Amino acid sequence: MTDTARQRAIEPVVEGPADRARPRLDIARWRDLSLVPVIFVLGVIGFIVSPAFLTEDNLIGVVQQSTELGLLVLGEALILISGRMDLSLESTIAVAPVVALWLVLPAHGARFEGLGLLPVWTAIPLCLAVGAAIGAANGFLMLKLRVNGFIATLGMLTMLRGLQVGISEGQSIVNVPESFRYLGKADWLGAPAAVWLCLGLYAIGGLALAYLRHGRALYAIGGNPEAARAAGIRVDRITWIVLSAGGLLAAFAGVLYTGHYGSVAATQGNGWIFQVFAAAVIGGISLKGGRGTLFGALTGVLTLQLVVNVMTLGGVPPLWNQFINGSIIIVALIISRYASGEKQD
Amino acid sequence: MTDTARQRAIEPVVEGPADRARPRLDIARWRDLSLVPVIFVLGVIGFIVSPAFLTEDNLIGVVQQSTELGLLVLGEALILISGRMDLSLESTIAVAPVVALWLVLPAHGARFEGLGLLPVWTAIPLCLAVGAAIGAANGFLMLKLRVNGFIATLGMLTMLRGLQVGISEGQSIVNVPESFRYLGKADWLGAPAAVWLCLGLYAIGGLALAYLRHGRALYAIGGNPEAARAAGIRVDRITWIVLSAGGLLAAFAGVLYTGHYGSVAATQGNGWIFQVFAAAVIGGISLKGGRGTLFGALTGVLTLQLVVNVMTLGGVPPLWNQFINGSIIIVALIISRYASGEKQD
Amino acid sequence: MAAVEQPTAVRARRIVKRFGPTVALDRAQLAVAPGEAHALVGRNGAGKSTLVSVLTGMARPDEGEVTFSGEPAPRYGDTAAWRAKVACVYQKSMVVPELTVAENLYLGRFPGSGRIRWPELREAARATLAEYGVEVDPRTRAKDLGVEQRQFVEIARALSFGARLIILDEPTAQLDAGGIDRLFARLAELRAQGVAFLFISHHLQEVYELCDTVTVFRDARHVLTAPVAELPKEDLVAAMTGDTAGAPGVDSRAAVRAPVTRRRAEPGGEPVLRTEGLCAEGAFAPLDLVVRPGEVVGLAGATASGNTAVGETLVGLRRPDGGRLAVRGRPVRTGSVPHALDAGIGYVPEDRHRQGLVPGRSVAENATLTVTDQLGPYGTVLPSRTRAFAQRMITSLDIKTAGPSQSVSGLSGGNQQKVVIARALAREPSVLVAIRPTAGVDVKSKDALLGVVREVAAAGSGAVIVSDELDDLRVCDRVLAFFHGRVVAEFDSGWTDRGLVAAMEGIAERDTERATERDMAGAPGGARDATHTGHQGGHDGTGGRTS
Amino acid sequence: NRESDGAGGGKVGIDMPRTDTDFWNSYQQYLEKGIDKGTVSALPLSNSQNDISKLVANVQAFSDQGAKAIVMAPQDTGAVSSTLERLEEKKIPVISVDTRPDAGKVYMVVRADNRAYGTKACEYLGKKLGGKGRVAELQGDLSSINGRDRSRAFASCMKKKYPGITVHELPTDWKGDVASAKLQSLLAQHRDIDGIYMQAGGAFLQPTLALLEQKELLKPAGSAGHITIISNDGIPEELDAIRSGKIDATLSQPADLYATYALKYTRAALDGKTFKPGRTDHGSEIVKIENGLEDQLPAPLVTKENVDDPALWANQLEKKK
Ligand SMILES: Nc1ncnc2c1ncn2[C@@H]1O[C@H](COP(=O)(O)OP(=O)(O)OP(=O)(O)O)[C@@H](O)[C@H]1O
Ligand SMILES: Nc1ncnc2c1ncn2[C@@H]1O[C@H](COP(=O)(O)OP(=O)(O)OP(=O)(O)O)[C@@H](O)[C@H]1O
Ligand SMILES: [Mg+2]
Ligand SMILES: [Mg+2]
Repeated sequence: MTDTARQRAIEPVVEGPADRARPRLDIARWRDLSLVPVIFVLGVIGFIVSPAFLTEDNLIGVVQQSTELGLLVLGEALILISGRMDLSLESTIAVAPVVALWLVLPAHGARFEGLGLLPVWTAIPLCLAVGAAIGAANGFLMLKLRVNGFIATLGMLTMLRGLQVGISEGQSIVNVPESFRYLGKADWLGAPAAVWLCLGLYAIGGLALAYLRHGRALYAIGGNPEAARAAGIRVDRITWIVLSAGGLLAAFAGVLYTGHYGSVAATQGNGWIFQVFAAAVIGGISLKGGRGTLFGALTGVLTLQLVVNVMTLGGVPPLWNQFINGSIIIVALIISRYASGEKQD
Repeated sequence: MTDTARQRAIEPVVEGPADRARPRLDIARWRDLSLVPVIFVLGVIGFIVSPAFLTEDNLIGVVQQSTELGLLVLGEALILISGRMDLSLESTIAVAPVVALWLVLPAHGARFEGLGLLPVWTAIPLCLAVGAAIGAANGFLMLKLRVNGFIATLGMLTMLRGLQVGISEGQSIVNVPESFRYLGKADWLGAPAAVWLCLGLYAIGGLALAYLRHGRALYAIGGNPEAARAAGIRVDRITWIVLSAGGLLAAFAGVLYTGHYGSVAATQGNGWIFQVFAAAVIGGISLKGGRGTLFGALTGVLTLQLVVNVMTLGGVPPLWNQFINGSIIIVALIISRYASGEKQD
Repeated sequence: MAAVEQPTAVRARRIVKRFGPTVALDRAQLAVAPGEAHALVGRNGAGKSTLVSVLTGMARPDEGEVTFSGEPAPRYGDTAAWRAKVACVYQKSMVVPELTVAENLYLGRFPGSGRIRWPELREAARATLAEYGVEVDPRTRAKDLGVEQRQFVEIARALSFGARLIILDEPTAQLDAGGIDRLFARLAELRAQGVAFLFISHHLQEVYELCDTVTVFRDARHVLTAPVAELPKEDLVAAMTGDTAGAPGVDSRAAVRAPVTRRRAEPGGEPVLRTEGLCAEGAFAPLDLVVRPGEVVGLAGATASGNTAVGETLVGLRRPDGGRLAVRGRPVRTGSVPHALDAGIGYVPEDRHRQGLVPGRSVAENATLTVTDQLGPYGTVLPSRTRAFAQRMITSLDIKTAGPSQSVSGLSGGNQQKVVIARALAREPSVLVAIRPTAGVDVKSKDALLGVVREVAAAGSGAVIVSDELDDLRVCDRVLAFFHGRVVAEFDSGWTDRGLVAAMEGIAERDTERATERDMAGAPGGARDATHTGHQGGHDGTGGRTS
Repeated sequence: NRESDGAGGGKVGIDMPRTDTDFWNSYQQYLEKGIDKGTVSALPLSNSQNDISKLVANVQAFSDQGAKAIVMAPQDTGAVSSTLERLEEKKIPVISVDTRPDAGKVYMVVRADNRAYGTKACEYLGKKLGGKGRVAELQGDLSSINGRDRSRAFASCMKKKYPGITVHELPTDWKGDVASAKLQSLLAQHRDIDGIYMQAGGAFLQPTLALLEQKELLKPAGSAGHITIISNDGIPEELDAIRSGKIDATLSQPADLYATYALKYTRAALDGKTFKPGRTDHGSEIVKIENGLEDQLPAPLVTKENVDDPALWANQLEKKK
């Protein structure tokens, strides 16, 4: 039977199967590393423009300045991976500390007058709780009322910023208790505590996404929520938790920010959300969900911060600062796109 | 495998329920009207807080204030419908007039010194050309280099704003030629020319989207680019045209803005892009592409502007202004979600 | 190659197409004569769909050339020009979900110039679809359509624009029997007008029925082209699989078939699945269903008969309006997938793209999505175990993939389906609920997959197959036929195609009439009676067995 | 580049708070002039784009490059405190321009008193309107200290001295289009506005004039129905508007003095000089503040009478061109 079949074949099969399916295991890994060449190029430029670039002081400075943005990006990355977005993180970083301090600071005696309802040591837990509650409120809007997440969190952003202005009367809060400032300004083992904390949280997050079932579930939820649901993943519940975690991380970023800069700035986080998205997306996280790693997001943060650092060291004229900043971002994007060899969309 | 298809189908099928999807005929229409109740509620509130609300002066004022934002939203809506996004519109509205004026204004004699290369009457065409060129550049980044559109246009936003600051040295340009200002300040038939122009462009856009094959193609491209390509639609070319049209509309908004406010402000359009997205999305345009109408987008713009108007008339205390603004947006979103009866995502 | 070229509608020569390291087409060739109905067959991942993309201008081949009627093909990227030469129904859904049916039908080629006249267009769309027996309002959005209706929209689009060459990539995979019949009738008309077809299907019977010539691809290469009439089915299968003298293929089929005739559900065993009065308003009437260990129960029904809804309710995707559900005697909370899963209900969804796969994630991750709790201690998921687990699945289901870490998006359609089945089997379910489990799966794999279902049953679990494919239902011990949400008949394993099809289409044959009437009368016990009597062997005559 | 080695004592780091306003651009031009003259030798200027975290990053980069003194204009006065502490540890003196940091040691604050702006504007309007009428106040951003100081001083002065005047506070985030929209709404409600206080002429002047023109409310000063307008900043366009009678007055925020004295005090700091509270030689007064000293530069009220005074920074600017 087969013989006749062979005969009828117009052309005989000449060669055995070629290298038909050599595993290209690591394309996903490559994508995560696509900013590494960019960082390298920035490093070389930094080294050329100023000898100060490679000093320990400068590099630690860059990393420390990245911590608060980094934590926001961490939260946003988790949210984006699970297919949602939260713009309000930019306000949470400010309003959570303000609310916490408002509850704990004494009602009289300083420029900013709180309610003095709770002991001072509760400030940090309160702040984190406020952050988580904001995330949960976003979750309520998106998951229960099923309204559009972009607008809901944009409304939240405005509302929370307004709440902060209302409570603080637009002032920075300077009389921050020492306990609240500690984490943002302490040094541990020769580097700022904030750096260790931020790296630690990234590591925990990265490990959870790679090795925990609930972490891995985020990719499924972001990639195809219906398939995730059909596979028995509690999509809504996990999304809700992720949104709360995002708020919590933003609140924690607020604690570090407050310690780092010595006060709750009135404009704390103002306009950061673009940076947050930029860092996440340039680091390989998809706005459509289900794709990206925290390592990539971290390289995104460092890239953005290095650009600022190198430009400052290079003495770019202030008037053209922004222009060059934008150009570098576009060039970095193109480099990373060709380094990863993948089309983006 | 012994059965035959013939056997399987013995007789013509008595087709199942034909009404499987009949009842929801006009849901798309409803969705476009979902902000109408919101506008109505805002109107009632406006009427209650101040008798001035319903005066012709006030209402025309609201519409006029909406024109520049409205044109940006028109451009962004087209781009979003075809499944892309362009953040740089917020800079285009300022940089296009600046570049145009830089090319036409005399090199000496005024505070802002141009190059005086071209006659003054070319200012408006030049401005529009610059806008279209910026859109085309975005198209090049997204369609040829295939980099991520969000970051590419975010980089563009920063770069163009920087270009504007660089050229204008951060100043507002006050010595704008009268021809350039005319459209933004003239009155035609008792209403500002800008209002007629804006409504006209919306009408043209709306009709094109509804009745022209290239207009319809935007929905196909945004809804499923692969299917559009398979159907013989020139996806890349049309996307490119839409991006350029978006830039052009933003530049035209810049012309109107300049006339309306009397100068090219240094901060023209600063921070508008959020408003643009908010108006588009609250008006029913999907960030994921392929969905929404220009009528919806227009109601979105009016809603946002009415909120500001009503709050001003109501004399909201300045400290709580932003808070209330945010809350109203969230409430409006919830109302429109229930008015349309559709879950959003 | 022949020295003298016959005129061809389309000819592809020495096409090479690579996806990264995967060679999807290796110097493949194909020629379709004008007016010919040409079949293209091959196992999953043989490169059929890739060739279709090349022939329709959707993919640029790395090497090789395509000609239409002897002229070179249009420039790559100018899809509009390609559309003038060839129309196509792709394997992947190519509708725009947000647009209306009418618009999807005329996508990219609105008639006339100037403005679009919607009312006329809708009327034309309604008429066109009516030819295929699809009665939907043309203003419905495509995403609100059922799978089959959506498929017909795509078919109608390809067929209705006067192309002289039409490519159909597994058009029947989503259609029920009636639909296939209507499609074939239409194709016959077009053939009479001299239109050429390239037809891809895993239902070899359809190939014999429809086509003149068949081309077989295997492992990215062209293997054989022959007149259908001269090629017995065994040879065709052998050419596809590369086996000598058809031995393993036949063996595996025998292995699958054997239990069908041999096995009997042992009566008296504690049922693995039992429903009492399970009902969903507007979808299906109260249903009492009992599945015993070792038993495979088929829920047969055409489009919108409610059988799919039953399946989705069993797995917790739909919340029923009433009734109870128990697995191995333990009640299961309805309407919750995690509870159903924990209780031991495995699920193969109907639409793998919508509910089955997470695109962009690896095969391993997709295959282990339901068992992440078993891949490591303390809620961890160890990559080594994941890989090992996935590798086992790949081997046992014969999934053609570059490895566990390949992205599922890069698999061929049939292999994607296998990944979805792997996902359901991963938990070793007590009951496997599979909706059209073999959609788009090649002959050999189909037998293998159904064999797997039988094995699951043989190991003491139960299985429910929701399908209208007789091949799927053939492995069942018992088949319930649904019509308009009700069980209208129950068949024991010895059913004939004719009887089952008749029941599915609501045409009560003599023997099924009684059951139907009883059910329609709304006696709550009707379905239960049928079930009870059914599993005892159908001796009392309620089973729709025709003789 | 710009650095000149005329004077010894090491380099100075200078941060621009932003470059997208006339005011700060003029400031930068004066700074560069001063540096060219060799008052100090500076590292390349940086720009913190109105973002405190960028400011901190820039300052850190300066100190990494060995800056011996730092000139900054922190737009958030709270959040620089820990940076100031760090700089104090490193013994780097800081000259703060335009704003007074809430905490943290500064060598000298060089600024005009923003409260004085608010009060002067209130007094001018109060006098012009005769203590009654209706005034619109185009506020800045409530979370900027300068805006807040102006608003508060204006409000408390109005309340105390001119209770007969109704004030409508319109927060605008320093945005001209927002100001125009809100003013337009207010005009629809109350066409009888008698006065306007613009907290930033740079942002609000043109939009306001364009709106009033459109509404035919722009009557020359002195004629009936004229709306009394006082602005703030002292940019050239404001002076033009005063000359042509479109607006009545402005408070000239001395960009030139900011730059000149910022550099002078930097020089002094590098040379190890110290200052004491008291009147200065340039018509201002140094006052003691919690964390250092503040030189409160004069902010002259510019009206039709003194609009051509060559001492005004905007007039010098025009000469330069
Ligand atoms: N986009 C892609 N990226 C990577 N690999 C791909 C891609 N598309 C197809 N392949 C690979 O090319 C090979 C051929 O796939 P193709 O879809 O043509 O198979 P097929 O014959 O149509 O199979 P089926 O019958 O299952 O539809 C498969 O090995 C598949 O994994
Ligand atoms: N979400 C829903 N809302 C309202 N009615 C529905 C819904 N889903 C299904 N139905 C109705 O329930 C009936 C059975 O639907 P079901 O999905 O079970 O059909 P089916 O046999 O699976 O059809 P198909 O093969 O097209 O998927 C149909 O009449 C359908 O109109
Ligand atoms: Mg295929
Ligand atoms: Mg079905």
